[in-house]
Amino acid sequence: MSIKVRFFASLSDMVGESEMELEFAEGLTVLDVWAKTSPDDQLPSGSLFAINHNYSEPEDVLKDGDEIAFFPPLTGG
Amino acid sequence: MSIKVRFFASLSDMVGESEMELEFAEGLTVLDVWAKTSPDDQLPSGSLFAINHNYSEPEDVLKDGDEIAFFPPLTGG
Amino acid sequence: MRIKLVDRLFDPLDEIRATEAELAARRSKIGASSFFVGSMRDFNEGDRVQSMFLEHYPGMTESRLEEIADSAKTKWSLDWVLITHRVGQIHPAEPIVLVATWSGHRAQAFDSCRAIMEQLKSTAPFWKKESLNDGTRWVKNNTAGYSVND
Amino acid sequence: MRIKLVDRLFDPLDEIRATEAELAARRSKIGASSFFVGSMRDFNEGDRVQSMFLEHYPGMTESRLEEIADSAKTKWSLDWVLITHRVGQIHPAEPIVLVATWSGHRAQAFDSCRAIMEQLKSTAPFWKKESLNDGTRWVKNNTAGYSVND
Repeated sequence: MSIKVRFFASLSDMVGESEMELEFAEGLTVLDVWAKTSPDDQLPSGSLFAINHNYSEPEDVLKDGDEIAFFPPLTGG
Repeated sequence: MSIKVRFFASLSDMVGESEMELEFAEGLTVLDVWAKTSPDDQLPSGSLFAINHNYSEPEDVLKDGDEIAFFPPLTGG
Repeated sequence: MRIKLVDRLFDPLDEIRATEAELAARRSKIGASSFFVGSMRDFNEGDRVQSMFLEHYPGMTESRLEEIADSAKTKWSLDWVLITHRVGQIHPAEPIVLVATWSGHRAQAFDSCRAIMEQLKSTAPFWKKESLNDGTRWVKNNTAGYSVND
Repeated sequence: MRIKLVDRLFDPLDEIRATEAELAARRSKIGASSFFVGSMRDFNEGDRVQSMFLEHYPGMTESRLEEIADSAKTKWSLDWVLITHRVGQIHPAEPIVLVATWSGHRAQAFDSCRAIMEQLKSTAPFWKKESLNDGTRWVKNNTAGYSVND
């Protein structure tokens, strides 16, 4: 399946990328994607995830065409 | 002793006066002044009192030169 | 802080802008500002209201507003407090009251603005007399300032 | 309601004035408005901050702000909600965010304005990167929005 992966703010700095288009086997969870895209980096605690612009949980399973985003705690406002 | 008595809003309408300068014997309380100035009218519940611009209690005693004000519940803002 | 009673139409945004011009030098220390504007509606208790007279107690009203602002400055860390309140004759849609607070932090700005407004409602001597189609009446009580869900 | 992300300096009072012009026809039904402005300070965690970059997640940020405003309109009786938020490069003293609510009653205006601001802080994807004298750093966490005494 084809997945778009996005990283924001400090997680983008850590991974060294802000956006990737990747092909994965079916059935991957959010955390699986992190492990495959950032094998050397542990996911910082407090990190947030969104699938297709909706907040998601680390065990949520991705499907073809999804956009998954990883980002640190929010600091807007 | 000489006392200035003021009435505001609906209490002024009730008493028919907004301001009086009166001579009283010493030792009168706030409620005594109401009874002497408005003998026909019962003080409406919820009424407020201020002596020299500070909120006071019905049993507070007045002294020479004081300004005592009677007014209904507040409706500003 | 600045406390003003005004007997004619005022513009809350102009009042805020004038205050911010005075605060310009320390604007980069002020992270948060909270403003509340109360204005006149054209109906109350099911009746159409044509206009309103706002009576106050000259001297006591100003000193109570100053005490409320002073007390807020003691309780919260505030850079500035502005209270502007109409008196006299007023028409629907016109502003009645502006409360504005400036602070380094948003909780301080929010909490103080709201507390000042509630204290103004409950302790500042103002009374509203409404002109209806068929006469006048004194407004009896202010409504509660906090939601049931708070 | 109106949600805006802007990538240059904006004037919160002009934003409010423009909205009020649109609300003019029903101004006499709106008794209360509550506004909050958050602006940039020139220090944070003991360090002088020269400027800041506000990153966001295009698409998701707007839809989260719309959900927050929609949810407020469901919970409170509101005539209008305005949220304006800066993105991109920003300098001390400049406004970052404006939240404005208009309602028939003051508790509704106050409560909704504050709740929107807290939800924005906790759920809208924005990230601040500060430029200090000796480099840049990402801000780690937002501060709590309610006082300890609340």
